[in-house]
Amino acid sequence: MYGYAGKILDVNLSTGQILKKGISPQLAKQYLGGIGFNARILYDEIPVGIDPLSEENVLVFGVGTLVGSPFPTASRTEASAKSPMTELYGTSNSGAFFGTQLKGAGYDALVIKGRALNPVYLYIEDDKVEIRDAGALWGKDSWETINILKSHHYGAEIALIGPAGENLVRFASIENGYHDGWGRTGLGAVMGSKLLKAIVVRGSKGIRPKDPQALLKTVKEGQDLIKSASSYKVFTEYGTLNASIPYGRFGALSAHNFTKGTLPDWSEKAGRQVIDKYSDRHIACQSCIIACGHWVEIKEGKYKGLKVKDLEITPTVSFAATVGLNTEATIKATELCQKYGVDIVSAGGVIGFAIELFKKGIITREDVGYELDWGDDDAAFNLLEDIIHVKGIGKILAQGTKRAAEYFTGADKSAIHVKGLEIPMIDPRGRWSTWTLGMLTNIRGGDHLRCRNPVENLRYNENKHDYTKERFGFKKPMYDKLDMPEDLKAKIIDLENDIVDIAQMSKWAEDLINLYNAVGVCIRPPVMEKVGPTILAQAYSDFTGIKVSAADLMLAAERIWNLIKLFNLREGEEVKDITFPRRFYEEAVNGKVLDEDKIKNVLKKYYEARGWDADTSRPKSETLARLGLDT
Amino acid sequence: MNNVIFIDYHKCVGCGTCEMICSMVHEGICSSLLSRIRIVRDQVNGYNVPITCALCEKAPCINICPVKAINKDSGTGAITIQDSKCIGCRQCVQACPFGHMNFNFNKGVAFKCDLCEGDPQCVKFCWTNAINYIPVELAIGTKRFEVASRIVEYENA
Amino acid sequence: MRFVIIGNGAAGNAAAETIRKYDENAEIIMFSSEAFPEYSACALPDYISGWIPRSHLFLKDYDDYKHKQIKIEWGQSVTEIDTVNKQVITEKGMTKYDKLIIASGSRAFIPPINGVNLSGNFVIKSVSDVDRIIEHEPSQVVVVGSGNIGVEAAEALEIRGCKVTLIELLGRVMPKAFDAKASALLYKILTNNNIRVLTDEKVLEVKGLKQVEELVTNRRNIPCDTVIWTVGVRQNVELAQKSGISIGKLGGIKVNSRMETSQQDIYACGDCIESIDLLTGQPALSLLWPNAKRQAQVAALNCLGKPTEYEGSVNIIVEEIYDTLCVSIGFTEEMLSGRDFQVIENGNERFYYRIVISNGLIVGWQSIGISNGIGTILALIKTRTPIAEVKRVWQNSDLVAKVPWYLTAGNFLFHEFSSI
Amino acid sequence: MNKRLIIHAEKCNGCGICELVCALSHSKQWHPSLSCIKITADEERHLYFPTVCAQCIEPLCSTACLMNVIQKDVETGLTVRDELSCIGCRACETTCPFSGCTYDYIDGKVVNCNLCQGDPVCVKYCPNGALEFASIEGAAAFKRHDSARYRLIEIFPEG
Repeated sequence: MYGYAGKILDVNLSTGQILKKGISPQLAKQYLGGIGFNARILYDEIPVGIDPLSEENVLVFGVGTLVGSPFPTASRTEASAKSPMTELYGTSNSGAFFGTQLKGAGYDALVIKGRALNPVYLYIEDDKVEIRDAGALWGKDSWETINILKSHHYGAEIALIGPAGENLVRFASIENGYHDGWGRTGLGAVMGSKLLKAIVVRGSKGIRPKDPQALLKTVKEGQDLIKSASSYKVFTEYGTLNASIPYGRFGALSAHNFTKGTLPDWSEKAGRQVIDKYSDRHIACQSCIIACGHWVEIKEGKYKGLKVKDLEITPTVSFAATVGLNTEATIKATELCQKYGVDIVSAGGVIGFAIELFKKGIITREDVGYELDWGDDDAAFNLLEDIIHVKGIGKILAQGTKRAAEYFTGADKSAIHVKGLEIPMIDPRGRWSTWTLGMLTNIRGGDHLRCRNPVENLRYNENKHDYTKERFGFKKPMYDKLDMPEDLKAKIIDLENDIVDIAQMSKWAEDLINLYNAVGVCIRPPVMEKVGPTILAQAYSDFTGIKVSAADLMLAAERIWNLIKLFNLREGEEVKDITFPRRFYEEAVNGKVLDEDKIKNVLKKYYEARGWDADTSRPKSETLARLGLDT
Repeated sequence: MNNVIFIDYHKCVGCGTCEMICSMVHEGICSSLLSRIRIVRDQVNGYNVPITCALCEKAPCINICPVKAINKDSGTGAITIQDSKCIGCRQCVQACPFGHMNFNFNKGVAFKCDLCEGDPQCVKFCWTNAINYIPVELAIGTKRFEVASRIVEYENA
Repeated sequence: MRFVIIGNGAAGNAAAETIRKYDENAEIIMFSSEAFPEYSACALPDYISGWIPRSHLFLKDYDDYKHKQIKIEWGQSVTEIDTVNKQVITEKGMTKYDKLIIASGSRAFIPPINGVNLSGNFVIKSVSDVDRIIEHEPSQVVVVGSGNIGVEAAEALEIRGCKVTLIELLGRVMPKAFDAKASALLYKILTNNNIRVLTDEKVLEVKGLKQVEELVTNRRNIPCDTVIWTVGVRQNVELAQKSGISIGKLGGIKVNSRMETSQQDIYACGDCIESIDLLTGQPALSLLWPNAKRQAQVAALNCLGKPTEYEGSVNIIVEEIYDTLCVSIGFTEEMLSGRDFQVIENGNERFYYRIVISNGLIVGWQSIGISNGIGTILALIKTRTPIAEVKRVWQNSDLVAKVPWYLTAGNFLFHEFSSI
Repeated sequence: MNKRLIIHAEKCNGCGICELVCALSHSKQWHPSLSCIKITADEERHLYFPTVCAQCIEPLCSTACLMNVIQKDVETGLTVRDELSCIGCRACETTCPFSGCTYDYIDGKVVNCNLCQGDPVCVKYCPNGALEFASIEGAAAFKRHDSARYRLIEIFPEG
């Protein structure tokens, strides 16, 4: 089998049984890989209504199809399980080198079932798969653990959990090496509940492409495409932090737990000068030609000697805006989250939530044990400590805002989440776009990474108040180059009036990103702008030898999305859950609130665009038939 | 004048595209372990250093090979291994001071950078310009220029 | 694809095995004039001396050919090769081939003088020869010719309890392998083990009624009941010659570095060919086991369409005579006479070695009583590494650490007194 | 990963413990000349290098062998001998550049290193860490790491 490793590794920690299942070409063609395999496996294997932290839950790592090829940014691995946060489909995507090694060892996906009796770690070296005792590692933070494991297994890649995962903090993350991780939806807690400390992979087999010469050409093509993107230059220079300043300008920040649209000192905290000040070099994931990761070293001051990869918008906004810390403290927070193994976004959200409650007097010094205030980093980190080690109020906050809010009367207004997952950085009140609609329609709850207008122009912020349109903001050449079927393009983008239909675009964007997560390429804007289904189909065909068209890929992506939607519906997702927190409708941020009815209306449009029932958001039978999911 | 592989360690971001390309071109398999050029990643201190053949003029690998399977091309200066002659004794692996020489147990032969007949693919695909294939004089010149510019800065400061 | 191999010796079998190694379903047919499975000719003296039992001579038994799916025609010798229709003809019939490998080997030579066909005259080439010698129960033996076989035979028969005389035409023992000094040491070893060694003697005739009774040389008459002729061998090239395959001036089948003969799809290897000498680059006869095997590998690989070049032969003679290891590699001084060369030699009562160097390259090695590290010299000879290069590396302590075995070689080459 | 003996020649100080333990474990004799691993020495310059069978894939000794007793083991990939059929002609010994063959004069056979069934005693007893039992890839990788560090001294003084 070309392109694919051809096997799925199935490990049952309860019985110690290790299976290696083959992959049928038909599964490959229909679900591509990555999130596709995950969705299929979870839908088939997880019983309805289980407790995510029970041993019935199944944790899957699906490696993207193009991972292991030199195709630019093909490094991503999707991890999925039933989420302890949303109790729906939990999934998260990470790059770095884990996927490459896992596939190089001969496995397209790794399925982990059951629960070990005592702490273990999984050792995979090509065909050798062993469950080894991890008693000595349990309780160590993720960086120590990696150091120990790397000293034993040279050149291995490691996925592991920190103390947060061990203590079943519901928003714990799975760390991917030192600086990356599967952050959102609390998969670390799932891994912790299985008493699995780490997964050590060393792959020497590699992947055999069907047509190396053709692939070589396609790779070059892909590289040139990405390099030609309008945002490429700034991204190689400054990474994601570019966007931070516009958000501040629009007043679309999650400042002080979404009570303020922006902060007066925001331009000092974020933006390009931060990069220039703290970072002198870039770090890339496998085969990436953007290298948005920055190597940050703090040379003097309180946090002297701090070394982290990452100076990205997500941690910056989560801590600098939501909690109000200064930049260096934010970097420290990033390090702590990586060491403890928690989701940076949710951690920031929860801390912000706590501080707001404290300011409102809903919780007091007695509950916490110390003062909490916006921008007080020591307090924030103390609280983080308590949450990680579930001490005192940490016990409650470790449940995430949704559940924590139930413990305090009047706290629900301050709990900013969709379906139980904290909303990251951008405030829909400040800027309404395809992106913010995506936070609602997202299969994994309040999250910004599964739906984004591929040609979003951050220079503009017109809130057309029927919520159905946003400004396109580009000239014709961009329109022409956009890799999208012409008829669809005409339907979505109205070039004369320079507007984009949000509902339609959401569907396209979600499917496109889903496709990225299936084939394992990154969703950084330069990629989204240029790398469409056409080139991916080309690369997929060259790599695997399975001839597919762009349409096939988009159909597969849509199939996966619908399958996950079915999973969520099966777990009891309802339309009424698909809504923003009350605050967004009631409390104004610089004069703006959201109009609930109009949003309901956009959602209806979106459901229609997807071929779902407008009232129940349930995929119509003909849709399922079209996707081959009716059986 | 012979060209050499000249690596600027400042620029490498460790994406490993060169590894993937190299192994794909030479072995038809995408695997960093089968790549000639290898990147050393230190994720604690955050540096990436590509290591490839230094094209030694007096190469230990050539000396140690008991069957003269390793030869230096007088034209390109590439040091290449003849698979048909190699007996797989792995002495070259231990002799190479840079850990560049590597061994393929499936084929039973050692493998190393052969400069892709004077058109190194890793260079072609390195987007950071960390890997260059340039004349020796130019390589040294580049370094010289860096030093010079530093001096100038110092003077002006 | 059908491969036909003529000959069941070292070369023939090596070729067959190489083909099988790379191609499971190739059809291999061998023709063996003898009815024995492959045996080691070099071990025959050890069998005579009783050091190993007869069964140990054989490297294969009859089943091994079956297991390797090699079809072998016992006791059938090929009478003709039809190069046009690509088939070989035996008395039993004819067999088509896609590729033909000739490994017909060589036979011992007996000079045409009186009495050589009396019973009691023997050669040592095949198992049957040795069987005959043993059933003849020799007591007083004369070995004519002190090549490596001759010396081994003499030792073997002496150990067997015979009274042995070794006769050499030229001035010293093993003249082709050793120069005077080494030869003298060897002479001492042999005589100490009461073998009577006579040099500078020409054998004139063998006397006796129907039994060998005495051997007449230009100096004296030696009473004996057995004469062993080890004065040289002749290539079996008649078959090839008949089929229009061209023969070299040294009397072996002419082949190029890929072991291809003058005829399409016919390869030759082993004793029957003239191979290139690694040191001179000139055609030479190499009658040694390792070279034959290597040639066979090369021939087989090229048959299979894997282009491989033969590096060339180096003459290596390894003799263990009364537990003393005597090794000769490459050229002696005599062979180099006329050309300029220098010699490094070293030794004491325990060991002796001599390295012959010609225009900057090591071309010869002779040693008595040394075993460890000879391979390093051999490697230097094979790789044609200049002494200067070895010296450069050897003198630089850091460099030599990367190339350890240069130290061993260097110790032989550059140390006044080596540390063995 | 296939593990092999990795020799760090620069660390060897010629104490010869490896030779003794090897001889002892293989032929129950406390005699270095029976050892499979041998130390080549140059006392003047204080250079000592262990040499041992390199486990070649296409061994020269196997070509030289008069009795075809030297074969490659399919599972382990080691060079193994059928010691019963070995006649001790020592042809292999003279062909090996690495002095990898040892003549066991007690029962007149030639032997070579068999890595002690995957647990070499010489490595266990080497006091200087000159001998290492590791995968070739790993050995190369460590050396790469060193040479990287060496380069980094000039480019990242702090790193």
